[in-house]
Formats: sequence, C-alpha cells, structure tokens
Amino acid sequence: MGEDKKEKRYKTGLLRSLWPYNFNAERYSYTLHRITGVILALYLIAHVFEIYHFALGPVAWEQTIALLGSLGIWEKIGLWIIAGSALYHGANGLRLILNEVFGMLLGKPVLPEYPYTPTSLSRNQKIAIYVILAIVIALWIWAGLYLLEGLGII
Amino acid sequence: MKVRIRRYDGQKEWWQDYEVDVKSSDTVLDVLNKIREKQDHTLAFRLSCQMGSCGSCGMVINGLPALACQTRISELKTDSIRIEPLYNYKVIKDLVVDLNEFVNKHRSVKPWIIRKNPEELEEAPIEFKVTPEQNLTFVQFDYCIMCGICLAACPTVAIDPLFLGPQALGQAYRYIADPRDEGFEERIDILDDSHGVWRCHFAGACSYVCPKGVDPAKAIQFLKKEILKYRLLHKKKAATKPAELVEKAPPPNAPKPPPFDFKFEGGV
Amino acid sequence: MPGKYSLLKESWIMILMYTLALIMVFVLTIHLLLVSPLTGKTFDQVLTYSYVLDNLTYYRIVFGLLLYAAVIHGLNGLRIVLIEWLHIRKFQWIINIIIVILMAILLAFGTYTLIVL
Amino acid sequence: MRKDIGMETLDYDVAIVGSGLAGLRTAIEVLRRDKGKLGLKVAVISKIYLMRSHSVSAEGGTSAVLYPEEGDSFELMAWDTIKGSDFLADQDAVWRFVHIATQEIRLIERWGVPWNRREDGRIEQRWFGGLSFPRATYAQDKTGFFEMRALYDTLLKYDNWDRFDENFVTSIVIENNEFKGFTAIDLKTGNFRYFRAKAGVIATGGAGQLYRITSMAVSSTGDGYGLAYNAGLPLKDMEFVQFHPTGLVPRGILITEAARGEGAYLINKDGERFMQKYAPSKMELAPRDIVSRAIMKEIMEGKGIYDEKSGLYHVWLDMRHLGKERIEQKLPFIREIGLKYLGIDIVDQPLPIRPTVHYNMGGIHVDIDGKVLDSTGTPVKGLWAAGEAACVSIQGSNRLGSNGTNECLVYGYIVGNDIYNYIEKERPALPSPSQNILTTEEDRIFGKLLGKESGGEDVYEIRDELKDTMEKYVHVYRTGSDLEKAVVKIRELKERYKNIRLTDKSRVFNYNLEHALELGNMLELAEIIARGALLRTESRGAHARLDYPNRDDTNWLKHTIALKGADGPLFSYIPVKITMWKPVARVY
Repeated sequence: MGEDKKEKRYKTGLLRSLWPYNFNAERYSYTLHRITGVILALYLIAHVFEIYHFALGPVAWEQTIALLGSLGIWEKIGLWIIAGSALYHGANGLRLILNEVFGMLLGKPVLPEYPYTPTSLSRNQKIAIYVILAIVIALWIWAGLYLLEGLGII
Repeated sequence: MKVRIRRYDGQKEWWQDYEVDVKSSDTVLDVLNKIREKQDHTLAFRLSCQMGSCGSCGMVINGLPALACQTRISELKTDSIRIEPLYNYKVIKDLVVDLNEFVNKHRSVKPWIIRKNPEELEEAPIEFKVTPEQNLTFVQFDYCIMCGICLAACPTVAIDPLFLGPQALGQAYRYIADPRDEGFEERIDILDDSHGVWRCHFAGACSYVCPKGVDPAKAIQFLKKEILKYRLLHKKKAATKPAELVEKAPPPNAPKPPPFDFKFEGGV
Repeated sequence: MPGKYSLLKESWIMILMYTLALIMVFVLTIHLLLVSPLTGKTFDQVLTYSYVLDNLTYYRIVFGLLLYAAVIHGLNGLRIVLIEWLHIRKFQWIINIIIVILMAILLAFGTYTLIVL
Repeated sequence: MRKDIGMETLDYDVAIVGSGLAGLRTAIEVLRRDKGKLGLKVAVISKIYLMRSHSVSAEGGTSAVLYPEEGDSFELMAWDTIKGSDFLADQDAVWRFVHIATQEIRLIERWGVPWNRREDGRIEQRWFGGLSFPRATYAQDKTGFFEMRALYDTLLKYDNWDRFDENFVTSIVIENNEFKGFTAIDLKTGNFRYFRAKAGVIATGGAGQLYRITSMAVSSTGDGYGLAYNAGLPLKDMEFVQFHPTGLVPRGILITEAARGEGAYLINKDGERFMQKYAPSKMELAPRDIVSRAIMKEIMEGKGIYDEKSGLYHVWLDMRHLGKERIEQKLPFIREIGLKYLGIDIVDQPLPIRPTVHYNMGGIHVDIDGKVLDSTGTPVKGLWAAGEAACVSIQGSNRLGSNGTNECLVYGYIVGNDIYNYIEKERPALPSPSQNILTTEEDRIFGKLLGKESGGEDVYEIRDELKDTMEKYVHVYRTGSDLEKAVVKIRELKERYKNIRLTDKSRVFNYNLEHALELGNMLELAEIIARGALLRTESRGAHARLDYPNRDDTNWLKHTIALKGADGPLFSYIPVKITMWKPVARVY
C-alpha cells in the first residue's frame, strides 16, 4: 500500500473529504460531526486553561472573564457556536453509537432489489438524523436566546 | 449534447468539450463510445460487459461516482455531462485510473474461506449445509463487482489512502458472516488496525453510490459490532452459526462408459 | 504491519471512546444545565466566582469525570483526525506522543484546578 | 511517459492467457496441486483487470449431476448434452466431462459460491433448456459472477502467482511444434513483453464482438482464436455460432434461459405461445438453437413486433405469471436489467427479446486433455487451451444452456492437472526461442502498425462494417448466396485493413492500437466462420441453412478444421468420436 504521500491523486484531500455536495445526508452529518469535533477539541484545550485561572483566585478569574468579555458580541457568538457543536456532536454521536456498537438503524442483510436503496441509509436512519437535527436546532435557538439575553439585547 | 471530459495524457490535464448526438435511451458509456469511435480515437476509458456486471467503467459523472454503462442520459436530467476519472485514485490516462492499490487492499483482508482444517476445502465429503436464511446473511455483500466506486466516494479515503476502504472491509465482513468460514481470528488483527475498520465514521457515501446495492457501510458497522463483541465478550461470530458438512452420501456411479449400442430409455 | 506503530489495539481505544462519550452525555448535560437558563440566572451571573466555586466544589466528582472524559475523548478524536490526514505509518508514533503529552498537560492543569479548591 | 522501447522478458512456469472461469480455475488447480512442492510460478495475463472477464455475465446456471437418488444420472446428462449438440459432440469427452462437473460444483461451493439452497441446506437446482432433469445449479441469476468471485478470491489465497492486468497478448511463440511463450503489450506503459514459460494456457473466451447484437462483452473479440490461428494452429467447428434466443432489444443484453427455466413464456404479436409449433413437448425449454430459429421464423413470418426506436423486430418474453416474490428470489438481475435499460418491470410487463450472439461452439482444436493439437493432430508441446476458447468438442454444434460455465470449470481442472503432471514428469527447461521471432513481432506492432504514417482507413469504420456484414449475412438462418456475399465483403475489409492508420500514437493505454490488433483477429475469424458455413451444406445445431434444411449424417457428421493458408483459411475435416449413442432424429 502506498506509503508515499506525494503520489498525485485525482480530487482528493481534506477539503474534498469535507465537501459532501451531491451526496447523501449521512455524509453531510459526517462533515458536521468532524468539524464540530475539532471545534470542541480546540475549545476544550482553551477551556481547561481558562478554568485553571479559577484556581488562581477570584481576581485572576474576574480578569479572565473581563478579558473574554472585551470580545463583546464575538464571545457570545463563539460560545453559541460551541454550544451548538456540543449539542450536535453529542446527539449525532449517540446515533453513531447505535449504528457502530449495536448495529441498529441499519436494517438486516437483504437481497438487494433494484433500484438499490441501501437499508443502512433508509428510513430509520433518515428519521434518526432528522429527529436529531430538530432537537439540536431547537435547543440551539434556546441557547442562543439565552446568550443574547445575557448581552442585554433582548 | 455537450460532454465535458477531464483528459490527462501523462503530463498535462485539461478539460475537453465534445458535441454528441444522443438518444434518450443511450447510456453514458454509449456516448463515450461514440466519441471514441467517431470523433477522438485518443480518448482512453475502460469498458467491458456493458450491462453493469463487470465493473470496468466506473467514473465520476456530473460529480457522482457511477458506472457509465448503467447511467442513462435521461436519468441525468441535465443538458450537459461532465465526466471525470474516479476521485482518490491515481490517474494513468484520461478516465483510466490505477486500481492496483485497490486490489491489494482487497487481498490484504484475506477474502477467502478459511477453515481450521484446510483439507475440508479440498476433499470434503459432499457440501456445507447452508440454509437459505444463513445464505441471506452474507449474499448481499457478495454482490460486490470490485468497480472501486465506493473508494471514490469515501471521505476517509480522500484524506487517508492507507485506509482499507469500504470495499475491502465489506468483503472482510462477507467472509466473516459466511457460515462456512472460520477465519475471524486470522482477519481481526488486519482489520483492527490504525488504518483499518475504525477509520470508518459511517458517512454512508459508499452505500449511496454502490451500483450493485452491496451496502458496504452496513457491512462495516456490523464488522465493528463483531469486533467489539469479540474483544469485550470473547464471542466469535455470533452473527451466524457455522455450517455443518452434509453427511457422506453414497458415492456416485463409477465412471465407466456404457456399451456402444446403449439404448436410452428416458422420458425425453 | 498492523498494530506496529499504534499504542493500543485500535478497538480498545474505540471502546474507550464510546464509553467516555456515553459518560459525557450525562456529565456534560449537568455541566451545561448549571450554566443554562434553568438556573434562573442570567448568563453573566452564572460566571461569577462564588457561583462557579459552589458548583465546582459541590459537583467535584462530576467535573472530575467530565475533565478526564473530555480530555481523553477530545484529544483522541483530534489524534484520529490527524492520523487520517497525515497518514504516514512511520511517523504515526509522533502524533501519538504529541497527543499523549498534550493530554498529560491538560489533565495536570485540570486536576490541579479541581484539587486546589 | 516512457519513450524508450525495451523488451522485458518475464520467466514463469505456467503462463495463462485469459482470466475468466477457465483461466482462474487452471491457475488455482496448478497452485493447488503444487502446494509449494515444485514452487511453480504462475502468470495470469489478461487484457482487462481480473474479475472483469465476461464470465461474470454468465447468468443462468451450471449443470451437474448432484442428486442421482432423485432420478438424475450421468448417462442422462451425457445424453442431453450429446442430443443437444446434434450429435457433433465427441462422446468420450462428454462422458468424462459429466463426471468431473459434479465434483467441481461441490469444490467451488466450499470456496464460497452462495448457491441457492433448498430448505434443508443442500444445493438447489432448476430446469434449463434441453435438460431432462432439473440439474442447472444456480446462484440467483448471477451464477457466473458468483463463481468468478469464489475463484478469484480463492486464487488470492495463493502466493506463487503474479497478475498481469491489462496486458494484451499479441502472439504465441511456437517453434518446432514446441510452445515457447507469449508476447504481449503492457497497456499501462506501452512496453513490449515476452512471457517465457514452460507451459501456456489459452483461455481467452469467445468472439461475440463479430456481431452487432451480442450478449458478449466488448472484450470478447476472439483473441485466443486469432493467436492460435496466426501461429499456424487449427481451429475447429468455427461456423457454429450460438444465438441465445432471448437477448434484450436493442442491445442484445442477455436475458437468461433461467427465466424460461422458471416458467416464462415466449409470445408473438398475436399473443400466441408459438413454441408449441416447434417443440411441442419441451415448449420454451427446447435447446437454444431451436428456440432461436423459432423466434426468427416468427419474425420472418411477420408475427414479430416492430420496435420503432431501434428498427428491430422482436417477440415478447412474458414473466408476469411468475409473481414478484419468485422473481426477486430467483431472477433479480433480469428485473434489474429490464428496469435499468428499458424502464420495464418484468413483474407487470413482458420484455422485448430477439436472438443475440452468445457463444462460439468452435475453438482451438484440442484433445480430450485440453492439449492444443497442430494440423497433423499431434499435441503441441507445452500448450493447452480451456473454456470457450477451446473446442474439445463437448458442445458439438449447439451448446446446451448451463453447460458453458461447467466446461470452463472442468477443463480448468483437467488442464491444470495435466500441466502439473507434465512439469512434474518431464521437468522441462525454460525455452529459448530465436530472438528473430520476438523482434519481428515487436516490429509488426510498433513499427508497422503504430508507427505507420501512410494509409487512411479507420479501425472503427472497418469494425462497424464487419459487424453489419456478419449481422446481415451470417445470422441464425444462412443461405449460400448470403454467405458468398459475406465472404466477398470480408475479403474486401481485409484488404482495407492492410491500409489502416492509427490516430493515437502514444504508448500508454493506446486503445486504438489494441482495437486495431483485435480487428485483425476478428477479420480472420469472420472469414473462417463465413467460409466454413458456406462449405457445410447441411443444417446442424446452430448452423441452419435455408437452402439445405436437413441434417446430413452421411456427409457431414464431421468436425471442420480451419488452418491458415497463404490466401485465407484452408479447410479439412476429421471424424466425430461416437462411442455411446448413434445419431437419431432430434425432436423435442
């Protein structure tokens, strides 16, 4: 197997991998899952250091909060994105656990019937995806309103 | 109809436009044949059976990997076609891609029946007993024609060429699910690798584009389940019970030719 | 050469991933509820020193679990993205080591925060 | 791109050209017998990728006697085969063949073929045309595909072989009646290769591409026949071209005989099951030649249906009464084809079908062990042929449905064993041909064909005209005057072929060059078929002459042998081996 990374391949790479256009809903959710995952991991690193300031005492903590507060609306938007990421990543992750660990929502092996509609991408899976999206969006709007409320806009 | 084809001659890449007369019943492969035979003899693409069972003509048609021989023009619902070689492969010439890596990946998962006693594969009494229900557990995954389209759609293969890919993993599951096979433990280390089965994150694109309904995504999720079961519960292949060999039947008549004036008295 | 350059069998790592993910569903829900409208406070109020201190000391085990689950799950996720993206078997151990060091640093800081209070 | 022209020499013990069922089975058999004892190295050479061979399109089933306790017997299968062949089959070969078929079915079952099963887990069988017992073993309607899968996957198990995908073999090197290797072009680089081998196998399949409407793949251009013929080896019975009765209009895509085996009807314009006129006892399940002739007769009598899109006449294949569940279980691929190519669901509409070219009964003249024979009837040292490329002859003048895949399997087994025995016993050394042969061959391809700048004939135009000629004059029904016209036309095309010029001058994946080489073989074959048919003044099996409508056992119970002469093929005849049954009238 080609260990050589420099081999030229056609239309390949990170952006292609994350570009689900023309494909199925699961591939969109794959892209979202991966992007939200990376956002959360990076936020986690920052968040641990942010909380570390808490251990340094009330003054350091107030300073940190003030520093973040100086970002103004961007802090809230950032937190809103992170809240959304956490909600989506968690909910979609639960679906993936059902799929991967328990083999659920996939259907059984069947004799394929033309026109082929793979059972793993069929009704149950689609319902799960849309239910997840509905819940996540509802909670995300709620979180957004809360964050904006804190800013005194609403 | 306007056809845009991605060309490559070993040095430079370019898009070439062709104007072709098509009938609505034509397939994309017919269009390519018309171009090669009537307009441009230098166009290179693979084809063989023209009925969707050999898997030669995998290519990307209007952004979606598909078999050219079973994509009808009328299904595309566009007035121009854009044809590219399969994504994620090395292109050799025009629409011809290098499949060697793909076949090596397939071979690396040991896609053959493994028995504890290899003699059973050579000299078994009669046959393995496989009920229609047991047959159903793997026959879907045996539909794979090795066209390589699923790897062109897979987002993991797009960044990780070392990933075994949906085809190889699907075939690994096909043999693991086969009630005649006993090779689960031999395969598990190959599959349970840092570029093995766990690099699948269930984007499902392979199943979405598969021209034969193999549903490799399903097979891979089942494979994960089997591996987890094995690691956590030490259960081997709970999916299917191993097949039994049918009892030894009476030996067939010894091959001795009948006399010359043998009278046939059957109900023909 | 399967497994030669990996620290653990990939399936054990994934078992850890799934387990931590399930744990996080619970502990992260608690964490988010503590900074949610359900507390009856505004967003600025939930960030005050006294409120946070109350929570951190009262739910110390929850936050400890969250810290360990999140750091291991999150950074391993990052590792998966990296080994797929950089996909050179020979140098995979470098990614693994960087991730492990990063994990250790984050856990050290986090644990210190939780213990010192 | 590589500019240098170099010749690679690759040394192997066994070189197999063709990667279909017969080729793969031979490779497996050699390696399986060997088990590292002699360390035989096998090369599998194919002009396409392995697993792309046309064997994957075989649909219906594979005949074998599995249940003697239920009334089947080897005698019955041999009788069916011989009667189906219109008594042109060599009966000793058939007798051997029916015995090995049983073992092959069970062997590939153990290698992973998902045969359809009975409720108790044993292999299920079904009816097929011309059989007197339902003995077509099947895996849905993709039997050939699943067999290929199992063989290919099993071959992967062995280490001591190399695959040469996309290597187009251009000639067999034979000196002093001894096989010395193959020359080939590596399409991927355009390099010239010489495969030096102690034993060679030709398993290249048939030549359906001579015709416009054919169920055969684009790759089935009869290269093996051409290779042998150009090397001065005789071809046998080439005028017998099988027309499968049910090819989908307009392409000729195969609708398996299993559809009729499951109970489908053939219906003409008036809604009549016309087969009762032609084969009252077997009806739709008569052998293929009879059904094909019946359909053509209906069309000639004006009882066919005209298809406006393609301008072809056809009849209906009606499966509506089978029910959806049965179709899904047993004929899913046929349903898929109907939906995919015509938008017709066989569950509630009949399919338009007409005869389509399906199989070449003839082939390279081989003996009962698959050894290739030369013009005097002595075996060429170290050369075998198997499958459709060879003519043993088991299929005689008409192959029974479901006897094709098992001929490949059986002869793969026989040839593989024979090769192993040959190498084990005689321990031949690697051959050393005179360099002259190789350089001449290289010059023929790259100098005289690829490098040629003069001339203006187009490969594809000649190919199209050849296909139209064959379709028009050398079809199901043949007449002397039509065949004469065909011969004249083919000779004209052969003259024009000398004048072709290639537009693509590159080395990498030059399909233009490959097609030109294929066309050279196809023209030779077309001439052999047309002239052989012209000479055979009788109707037997698949060869039906309107001007000689009867079988003539006094003059024509013999095999045709075609040899390359200075000016077209030279014909001679050899007797049929009749050991069991004397020819009787063939009525179904």
